[in-house]
Formats: sequence, structure tokens, C-alpha cells
Amino acid sequence: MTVESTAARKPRRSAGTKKSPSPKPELVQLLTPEGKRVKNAENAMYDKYVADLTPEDLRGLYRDMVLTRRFDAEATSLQRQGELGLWASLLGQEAAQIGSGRATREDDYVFPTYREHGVAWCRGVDPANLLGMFRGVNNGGWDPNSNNFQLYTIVIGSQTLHATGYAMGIAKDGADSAVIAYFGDGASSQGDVAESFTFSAVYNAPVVFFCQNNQWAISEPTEKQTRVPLYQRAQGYGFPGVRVDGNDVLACLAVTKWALERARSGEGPTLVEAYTYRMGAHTTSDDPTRYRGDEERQAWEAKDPILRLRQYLESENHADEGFFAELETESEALGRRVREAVRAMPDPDHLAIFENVYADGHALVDEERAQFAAYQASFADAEGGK
Amino acid sequence: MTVESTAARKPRRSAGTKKSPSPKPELVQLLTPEGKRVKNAENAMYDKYVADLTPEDLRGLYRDMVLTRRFDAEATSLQRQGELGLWASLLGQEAAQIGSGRATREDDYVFPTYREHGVAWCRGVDPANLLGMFRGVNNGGWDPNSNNFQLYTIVIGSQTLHATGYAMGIAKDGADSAVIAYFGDGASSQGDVAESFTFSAVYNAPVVFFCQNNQWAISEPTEKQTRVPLYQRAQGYGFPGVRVDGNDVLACLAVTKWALERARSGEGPTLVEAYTYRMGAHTTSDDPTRYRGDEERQAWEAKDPILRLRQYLESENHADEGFFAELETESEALGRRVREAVRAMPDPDHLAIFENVYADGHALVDEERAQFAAYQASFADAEGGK
Amino acid sequence: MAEKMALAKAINESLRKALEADPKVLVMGEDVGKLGGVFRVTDGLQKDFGEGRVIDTPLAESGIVGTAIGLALRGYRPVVEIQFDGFVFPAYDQIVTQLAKMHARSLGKVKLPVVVRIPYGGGIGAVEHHSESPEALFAHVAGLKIVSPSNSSDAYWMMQQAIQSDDPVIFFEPKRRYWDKAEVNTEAIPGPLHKAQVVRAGTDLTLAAYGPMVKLCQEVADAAAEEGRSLEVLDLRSVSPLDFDTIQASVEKTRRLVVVHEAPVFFGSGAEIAARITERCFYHLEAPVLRVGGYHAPYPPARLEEEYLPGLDRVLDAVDRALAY
Amino acid sequence: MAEKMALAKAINESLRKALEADPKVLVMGEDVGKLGGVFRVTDGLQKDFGEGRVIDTPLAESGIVGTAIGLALRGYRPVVEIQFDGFVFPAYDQIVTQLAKMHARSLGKVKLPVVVRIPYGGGIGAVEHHSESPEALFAHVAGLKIVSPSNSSDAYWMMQQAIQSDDPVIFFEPKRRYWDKAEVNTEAIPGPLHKAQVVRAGTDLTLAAYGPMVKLCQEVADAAAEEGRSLEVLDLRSVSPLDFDTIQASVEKTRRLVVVHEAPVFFGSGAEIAARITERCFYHLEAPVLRVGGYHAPYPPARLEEEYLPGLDRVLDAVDRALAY
Ligand SMILES: Cc1ncc(C[n+]2csc(CCOP(=O)(O)OP(=O)(O)O)c2C)c(N)n1
Ligand SMILES: Cc1ncc(C[n+]2csc(CCOP(=O)(O)OP(=O)(O)O)c2C)c(N)n1
Ligand SMILES: [Mg+2]
Ligand SMILES: [Mg+2]
Repeated sequence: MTVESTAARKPRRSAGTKKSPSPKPELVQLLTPEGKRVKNAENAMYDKYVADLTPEDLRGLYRDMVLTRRFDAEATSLQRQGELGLWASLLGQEAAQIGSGRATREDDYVFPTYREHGVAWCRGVDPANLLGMFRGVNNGGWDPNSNNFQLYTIVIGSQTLHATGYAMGIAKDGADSAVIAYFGDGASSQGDVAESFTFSAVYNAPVVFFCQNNQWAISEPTEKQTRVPLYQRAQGYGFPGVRVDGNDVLACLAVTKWALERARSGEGPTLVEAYTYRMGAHTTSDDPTRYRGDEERQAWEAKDPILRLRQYLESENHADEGFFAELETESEALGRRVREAVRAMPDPDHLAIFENVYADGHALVDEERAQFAAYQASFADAEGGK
Repeated sequence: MTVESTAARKPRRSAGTKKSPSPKPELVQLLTPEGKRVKNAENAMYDKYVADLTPEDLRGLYRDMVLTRRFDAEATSLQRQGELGLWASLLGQEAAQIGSGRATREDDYVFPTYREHGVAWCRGVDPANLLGMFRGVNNGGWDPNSNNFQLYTIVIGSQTLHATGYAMGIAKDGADSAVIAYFGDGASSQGDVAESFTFSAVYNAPVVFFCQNNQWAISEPTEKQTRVPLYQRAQGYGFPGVRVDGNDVLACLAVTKWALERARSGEGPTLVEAYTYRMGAHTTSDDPTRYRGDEERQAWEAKDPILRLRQYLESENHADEGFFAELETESEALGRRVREAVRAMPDPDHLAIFENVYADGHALVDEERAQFAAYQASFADAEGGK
Repeated sequence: MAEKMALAKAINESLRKALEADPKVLVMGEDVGKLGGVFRVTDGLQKDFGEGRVIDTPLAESGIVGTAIGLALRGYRPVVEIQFDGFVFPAYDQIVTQLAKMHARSLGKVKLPVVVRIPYGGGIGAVEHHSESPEALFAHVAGLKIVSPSNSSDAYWMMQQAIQSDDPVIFFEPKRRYWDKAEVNTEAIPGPLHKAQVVRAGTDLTLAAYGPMVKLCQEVADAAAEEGRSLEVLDLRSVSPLDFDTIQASVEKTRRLVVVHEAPVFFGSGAEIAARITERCFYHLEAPVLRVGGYHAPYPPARLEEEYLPGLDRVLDAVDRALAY
Repeated sequence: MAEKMALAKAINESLRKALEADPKVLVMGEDVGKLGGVFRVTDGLQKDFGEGRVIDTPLAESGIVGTAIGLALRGYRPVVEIQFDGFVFPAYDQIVTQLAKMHARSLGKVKLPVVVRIPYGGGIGAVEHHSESPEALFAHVAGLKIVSPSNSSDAYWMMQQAIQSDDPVIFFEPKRRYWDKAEVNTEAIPGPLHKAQVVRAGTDLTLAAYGPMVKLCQEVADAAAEEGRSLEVLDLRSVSPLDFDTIQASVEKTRRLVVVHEAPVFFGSGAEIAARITERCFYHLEAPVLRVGGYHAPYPPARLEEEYLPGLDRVLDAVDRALAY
């Protein structure tokens, strides 16, 4: 049996980019894991985007994160109960999603992956609607245009090109809306993502690429995708890249606002890398104990996005017991509502197979639908006849 | 009729990368357009790779470029005479190709596009063999493994992944060979090229990406592919990128040697952008007067790669009249030999359609071959019967 | 107003008309701008409609189709050019997984009126990847419509209809017919996009083809007529959907069918037509449906393409074989 | 030595044996290392053979296949995993244009012994893109060989043969059968890779299938037997080439053929089989070749897949219809 110990030659000295200094700050953080506000010169250009948040605003962000987490937990348990076939949990990524989601304007357009439940929440998509595809009753259960929130995209990276094209359209229309495209650290390797960087740069499209680097692509750590920090990818395409503490909702909000403003004002694309952690399994089908230890998770637990904002709210007296208690009640109600909505979700009509294959119809679909209907009717007849 | 004047919003201020300083020098040049040797501190790290070239070596490079140009001109005229269906001329890119080609070692492996006639020459591929595919008698007329020179690849960018995989194999074997992958400025937009950057960086594969930026992808100028210099693309993937004067054979030789040495010594991939110009049409089917003016071409004529080396050779007394005269004779002989070889190239046997579709055979191919043979024989019979 | 026009010019005029009629129509692709495309199909359009409507894209087919999808989501109607058949595959994922399925995925909320133009087929003596006929690889995929005109008039009208369609349409242009001239009545009202046409009536056998092979089949019918055989020729025009009703009606009359296409026979359009028509006309057929097409081999170098492609003799041979049953 | 093994485990053992026997064999793909693949087909292989032989790749299918081609050029024999059927399309260009054609392009000088493993098909209640059957999209392309085992023993041996083949092989693994156990005699000498097998003899009608549908066809034959009908069941095993000789021999006996696959009927394998068998057995067939497969619609959400996929009743219905002729 041949056993080799390494996959590839290791660089004798560290790789090429050491000469190009990283932009400052290397990680935008406005709230420490302990819940302290960070203010310094390096952060100032971002800080101004959250400087005038009121206590109510801050409580709102907290509420968003708590409800998102509660919804996510409910979905996970619905999967365990067999109500859903699968669930992709966002646990740990609440700040990245709520921060960036709350930075968007109503007329902006969002292109998510399959994990952006927090962003969907910010966009006003009914959480229950997100569950249809995981239950298997549809492949996308909301109208993308009602909330300018595209359907979940499962094939990795594809949506970044759609986002870029949409942004090109905004530019053509002379509108000042912007687009935000979500993708993961794993997705950064897909050719489509690279092509979306090229197109958006060449056409100076108003799009923000928001990469949630949650350290893992199923079982593969980010080192299997890149040997330098991902935010640096952007500079070689001619637009800026910024790494933000993805567990810091204020920093995510600020940096995304800044990037969206760049887009609106004709400065083109930006890459934001939200440095965060996937606290749970990749999906309910995954078993992370096969590929990662518990220490890593524990280290990230100390950086929990919800806890740190709570500490800040409390230390600043921005929220009292009543607020937290009420939110607890609201959470439970949300969980209940979602649970009931899912259980009540009807199975689709069998003929739905043939619906919406084409907008203008197709002779073969018509033919097959008719055959199928006749075939099904033959059983009904048979049963009826008994 | 709606007429818009711009394709996209223009950036209000120049795009993102202005903060990251470009590596020094911005363009590696060791020989000016006037044929003067450039020596300075910035160039020193490259200069050492050509410091010990003898006058004979220099004459060799000159000879390579002249013969390549002569061959290329012959092919163009063979196309005009109807002997070839198409030709993709390298006119203007001789220095980029001879410089980089001569930097390779016999055990290195080359992955070309369809325009690397000069590199093929350096690898010892018989020029006449390059013409088979342009004549339409085959899709690749040489054994890639005889000279470690892959077949021409027409689908843009594909070969960069093959090169990366090959380089991964070299690393696995523990060999100290390296790979060089050629591609164009247009190709830089293809997802495959981006993926080859990702794979080569992650596996630290010994590969040099050699991009001949000849300013045009058929009718599209490089600005349609990128808004920053192409060599900068590499840094975001974690390896160095260098721009070299692609019309300076010494600089191309030096920079490629440096990059290949990095690969051999375990430092992984490098991107070299050879800044050059496609002096002719994209191919013999193309009509560049539709999309570019003559001034540009004239400006580049002043930077001709062959002329500048000749001036240097003459000013240093490295070559005399006899050398140039002899080379002239050799050129003509080469042209003649190629012309005769092409004219003598037999059409392939009809049954070649069915050859080499599979290495281990395929029942359907056997069946169709037999039917085809019988069908063709029926004509022969019919004719014989007359 | 009828005018003689080359097929490429007819498409050019059709694109021009669409660009004029609807500000949401865009033309995108590699070299479609100043150059007017390598076949000049988009000649002059950028000059007249500007770089905002006729867009030279980066060299990346997945990017072209992917951004066209995004533009369609924004309300545009992009007409995308793939430079040659063999270069569509980098965009294959975006086409079959996104373009084809987004309407269904969104339960009908999203429409993607994108036309993907692909000059296809051989016979022009080109190098590798410039002569392929990949239509079957798209027809198997639900959500796409696949058409291919055979003449200038259809090219003009079918392009109008494709652009107006709210479904994605893969528009295969028979490149070897680009220079063939025929009358185009730009004021005629065309029949439905996906309806086949009987381009020559006959009684002994039906020849069914589309795109570049229709002209060949007409020549075959001429040659057969000299031998006293009356062949009916169908121009299918649409590969998805296939107009089985028209084929069936013809075969019920002639009782024999030969399908001709440039694409390889194995898993090609002819297979689907043969299978379904045999089912529909089982008691009518006097002979099995025969297929004439490319072999199960990569498209060969130019000097062999005449042997590889269906030609007059090979189709006549199939006709003879079918008639011999 | 025969052992009961799940199909996934049989492939795992086969890969292990190949990795042991030939240092040039590599296993590559997303999550094939520590995780052992999402279906655990590569479980334990990286632990035993190291990261140099069992390689977790970046998340980029074109890159996986493209670098596998490069590794094959260097003398390696990569076995590549595509995580699910619907994710093969980003690699489609590298597969159909490079992997399939490089042997011919090089006039036989280059061989590319690359195996592309694709877990395919539905029936596992998955989300979109995880249940497709794209084999026809590869079978149309010359230069590729396409196989699909239906049981553990074939899975074991066909993988051995695929790895030994000097041609690229697309190896479609019937994911819904991964957990089905059957005997695997790891010392048996297998028949040729591309030969179909009569897995049940019968006289009234032939059912032809491959991969996940073979088991269904056996159940259909059981059910039909109760009604006094004797069905012959063929496990085709190979989609390119198709073993028409074996099908023909069976149909000459039974005079009726029903082809079953999960992939959409339109332009699917059944079309090619119907067309060719009708040609070969024109005077033997008592009924048209009938096809049972998916509809011309995107693979539906899980709660509809039972209706979409061929099931016992639908196949029996086709059998009845064929027998009614
Ligand atoms: C093209 C494609 N290949 C493979 C997969 C299977 N897959 C689903 S999620 C995933 C990992 C994605 O990682 P990342 O981009 O980091 O996002 P995350 O799941 O961490 O949010 C993979 C490989 C897919 N969905 N699409
Ligand atoms: C995938 C693909 N798309 C389109 C083409 C058509 N095409 C051939 S060469 C070319 C331009 C290539 O430009 P560049 O990469 O700069 O190389 P150059 O020709 O300038 O050497 C194009 C678009 C192709 N060969 N492959
Ligand atoms: Mg991730
Ligand atoms: Mg170029």
C-alpha cells in the first residue's frame, strides 16, 4: 500500500503576496466579542455608517438576530421530526446576515445562496415560505420580485452572475439601486464567481459581493480554496475587498452600507468578506465530527454574535429585562407559527409537475400532462368501480 | 431609434486598487526599443538570468525570432494560396514566445493556445506539423509527448487547467520539472483560467502562467476584459504576477527563467504578463480595419522585437553581415521546405473518421466504420462495374 | 415588401427591427460590436444603437449567459451570441440549470426571455469546434425551446418570434447557409414558431430535416424525382417542441420516413423522431424510420467533413433502403 | 470469497483495491477525504492512502475534471467524484470538449484514463439538482463511455474495469441503491464492461433498463408473473456503447420491448434504443417499442418525485399497452 503524507509541495518560503501590504484595517470590527465598541481612526470610514443608530435600532438588530436564530432552530427540529427533508442552518452567521441584510434598501436586489435565512428575514420574506423547498413541496416558495429577494440558489456560485447582470441592468436604467450577491468561501473557487468579478468590474456594475467565509465548505476548510485571505481576491480584478468581523453585526452593517453606497454612486463592485463560523453541521445530512474537532467550535462560541450585542445593549442600558422577556415570547410565537405553517403545508397537486415548465406552453408538456391525467384518472376510475 | 452612448456607468473616481502599490518594476525591460541594454536595481533580480548569455546565445535568439517570423509569413501566404483553411499569425509576438520558450528545459511541459508557433519552434516541433490542423487534415499533427509540447487548444482557457493538473502530477512525482501554460488577454476572463489559478495556488503546483497580452481578443481591446493590468490578477490568488515587455526577448527569457525556477524550487505558480501586440489580423479570416486604426499598429512597429535585438547585436558587434546574410538564406530555405511539406501533405484516409475515437474500441464505432466502408465500396463497385 | 436577402442579413434585419421596437432588447456577445460578429450578423447594430444596447462582452460564455439571466430578471430581453457551436459548453451549466429551470423554480413568477444564438453545423471547412451540431444536448432539457431556420424568411420571422417569446430560446443558425439568398417578406404574418412546414409535397416517402439539411433534402427530392420517386420534404424548424403532428400526417400518407441531421445519429434528434413516430404510426409504417446523420466520432478535420456529413448520395441511399422494405 | 455488501461499500472496496494495485490511481473530488464523500463512498481511503492519493479539491467542477486531464497526461489515472448529478454541468465543457476528444485530436498519441463518478437519479427525497439523470447528455458525445451498475457486484467489478480502461468513463452510480446489499464475489472474473445481461429470462416481452431501474423492472416482472405474463429483464449496464446485440436477441424472441429509465423520455436513452431496435427487428416487433421515463419537466420537488419517476404501475401500464398490440 502506497501512503504519501502530503497532497502537494509545500512552499519553501511564503507565497507571493507578502510584498503587497494588506489594506488597513485587516479586519473591520466595531464591537468586540466582549461587547465593547471599537473606535479608532482605521475604522472611522465605516463607523460613520452606524454612528447614528438609536437604541431602538440596536434593539431591532438584536431582535432580528434572535428571531432568526429561533426560526433556524425550529427548522432544524422540524427536520428531525421528519417535517423537512433537509435544513441548512445559519447558526453562528446571524450577524453577517442581519448586518448586511439591514444595510440594503427596499429597491436593492438580493441574490442569496441557500443559507441566507437572516437576509430573507430582513427583506420581509415570510420565514415559513423558506421551508417549502426543504420540505420538498416546491423548489422555491416565494415571489422573488415581491421583496427583491431571489430564490435560493443551490448550484454553487451561479447567482453571482445573475446578480451582476441585474446590476448591469440597474446601471442601464440609470437607477441608483444596488445589488448584493451572497456566496460562501467554497464558492469563491467556482469559475462563475470569477467571471462575475470580471463582468462587474468591466461594466462597473453596482453590485456588492458578500462572501460569508464561515471557514468550511462542507468538510473542507478554507485553506482548500485559497492560500491568502479571500477579500484580497478583489484587487486583482480592480475593485476593493474588505474583511469584516462577520460576528459583529455593527461592522457588517457599516461595511455593507459603505459598499452599497459605493455601488450607488457609480464606483462599481466591492467584495466584502465576512469572517465568521458555521457553528452547526453543513446541513442536517452532515456529520461534522468526521472532519473537525470541538475546540474550534468552542473558540468561536466565545465570539457569538448575539451574545456580544446583548452585552453591549446591557452595558449601555439600551435594553431592559422587559425587552428580553418580550423577545423571548415573540421568539416562541414565531417558532410556533412556523411549525404550524409547515405542518399545514399541503403537498402539491400532482399535475404541478407540468406547470410552469414554459411560460408560453410546449406541445410535449401538454401531451404528457394529458396522458398523466388520464393515467391517474384510470386509477380513480378503478377505485370508483370497486 | 434608441441610442445610448455608454455601455455602463463610468467610475466617478478610479477603481479600488489605487491603494495597493504596484510591484516594482511595473514593466520588466532589459532591452529598449532602440536596442539599448537596461540595467538597474529594479531589474537586477531578473537580469541575472541573462547576464551570462554569450554572443552566440544572443544570435540564437535572433535566429529563432527571424525564422519564426519567416515561417509565420509563409503560413499566411499558404493560406492566401488556398493551401491552408486558416492561419493564426504570431506576427509581433516573437520575443514573447522565443524568450519564454527558450527559458524552458527539455523536461518541462508546455501547454499552448493556437498561436504559439514560436514556442513550438523552441520545443523542436517541426513547423510543418503545425500546419496540419490549419490545412484541415488533422486536429493536431504532432505527438505531444515527443517534445513535451501539448496540442494546440482552441477552446479558450481550457489548457490552463490541464497545465495545472500536469504540474500537480510533477509535484506528486517529486520531479523538479515545471510547466508553462500560455493564454491570451481575452482568455483571462474565462472561469477555467481562474480555476487554474485557484488549484495551482492551493496545491502549490509548479506552473508558470504566461499571458501574452497582445492588446486584442479578436476585435475587443483588453479594457473589455479587465480594468486593471492583468498581471495584478495573481496577487488575489496568492502568487506573484509580473509584467514584462513582451517585445523584449531578453526580458521575456529572464522573467520566465525566474518564474520557472520558482516553480522548480517549490515556490508554486507565477503569472507572467507579456505586454505585446498582435501586429496582424486575429486570423486570416479577420479584418482588423473594422475595429482598430493604423496609428496603434505604427506605434508598436517602433517596438519591433526583432529589430531591437538586431540593433543591439550590431551595436555590440555581436553579429556581422555574414550572419545576417546566412540567416536570410536559411529563412528562405525554411519557407521553401514548409511550403513543399504542406503541398505534399496527403488528405487523410476517409476511414480516419473512425480512428482513435476510443483507445479500447467501441461497438458503435466499429459498426459505423463497417457500414461506411461497405457504402464507399459500393461506389467503387459501381465504378468498377462501368 | 419582399426582398432578396442572405440568411445572415435576414437575422441582422430582424435584430435591428427588435432593437428598434423594444428598448429592452439587447444584443450581447463576443465581438458583436464594432466587428459585427465573426459572421457579420450584428453588423452595424452597435453603430446605430450604441454600446449600451449592443454589448461586446468579456470572453466568458458562462458569464455572458449568466449576466443575460440577470438582465432578464431586471426586465431586459437579451439576445446573446455564442460565437461558434463548440464554444457553448462553458455556458452549458447556466443554460440547463438556470436559464431552463428558473421559470419552474419560481412557480412561474420569473420569466426569462433570453435568446441564445448559436451559429452551428459544418460544411465551411473550419478548424475543430467550429462545425458541431449540439442541438440534442439542449432538446433533452425541459425549459428550453430549440429552433433552427433553414432559409432567410424563416430566419427573419423566427428571430422575431424567439425574441418575443417569454421562454428561453436556443436559436441555432445554419452557418453554412448564412450566405444563401432568398426572398424575405418583412410584412408577412408568420405561422407559429414551433410548427413544421411541408416544403415539398410527395407521396412515396417523407424526408424530415431542419436548418442546414433542408436544402439538401430538397436536392435529394429533386434527384429522386428524376428516378420517378415522389418525396415529401418537411422543414421541422423546431427541435423542442418537435411538431409530431405534422410528421405523423405526412407519414400516414407516405408510410416511410427518413430523418436527416448533421449531428451524430446516436442519441440525436432522429432517435426521438423515430421512436415517437413509430409509436404513433405503427400500423402505417412500411419500413423502419431511417436516420442519416453524423457518425459517433468527433467532428473530423475539414478534409474529411464531406464524408462525415450527410450528403446527397448518403440520403439517397437511405431513401433507397427505406423504399426497399 | 463472496460477501454481502451495500453498493456504496462495493465501490469503496473497488476503489481501495485499485489504489492498492496501482500507485498511479488517484481519487479526487469535493469532500472525498476526511468526510469520505457525502455518501461515504470514499470512506477511509484518505486515511489509508494519504492526501496525495485521495484529494480534497477546491469547489470547482471544471477545475476538478480539467486538472484530472492534466494528471492523466502525466501518467496518472484519476477517479473523479462529482458530488451530485446536477453539479456536473460546470465541468461539461471539459468533459465533452477535452476529455472526450483529446485521444482523437492527438491521433491516438494521448490516452485519458479518467473515471468520472456521478451519483445520479432520484428517489431519495432530495432538494433540487440532487436527483437528475443526465446520461443522455453524455452518450451523444463520442469519446466517452457511459456505464451504470445496478447492483453491488457489478458496481465492484465495473469500477475495476472503468479504472483499467484507457478511455474516459462516466460512471453513473444509482444513488438510491447505495444502501442495497448484495453478494460480491471479489474473485470472480467479470464479463466485458459494455455487455448487457439477461437478469431474468422471459418470453412475452422484454424490459430493458440500467442502474436504478433494473430492480424496479424485476419487481414489475414479478408482478406480471402473477398475472401469468413472462417478462424478460435486461440490465443494460452500459449506455455508451449500448449492447444492441443482446437487446436484439431478446426482442427477436419476445417481440415486444419496453425501455425504462429515470431520465426524461424526450431525447433519452429509450429513443436511441427504440430507433435502432425498430430498425434491427422491424419484422419481429409486434408492438412499437414503448418508453417509460421522466417527463419533459425539471425534476420536481421531492413530494412529487413518486409521480414523476417510473414506478411499478406505470411500467406495468406500458407492458399492458405493448401486449395489447
Ligand atoms: C456546483 C456545485 N457543486 C457542489 C455542490 C455541493 N455543495 C453544496 S454546499 C457545498 C459547500 C459550499 O460551501 P460554501 O460555499 O463555503 O458555503 P457554505 O455551505 O459554507 O455556506 C457543496 C460542495 C453544489 N451545490 N454545487
Ligand atoms: C470558449 C471560446 N469562446 C470563443 C472562442 C472564439 N475565439 C477564438 S480566439 C478568440 C479571442 C482570443 O483572444 P486572446 O485570449 O486575447 O488570444 P489571442 O487570439 O489574442 O492570442 C475568440 C473569442 C473560442 N475559441 N473559445
Ligand atoms: Mg463556507
Ligand atoms: Mg489577445
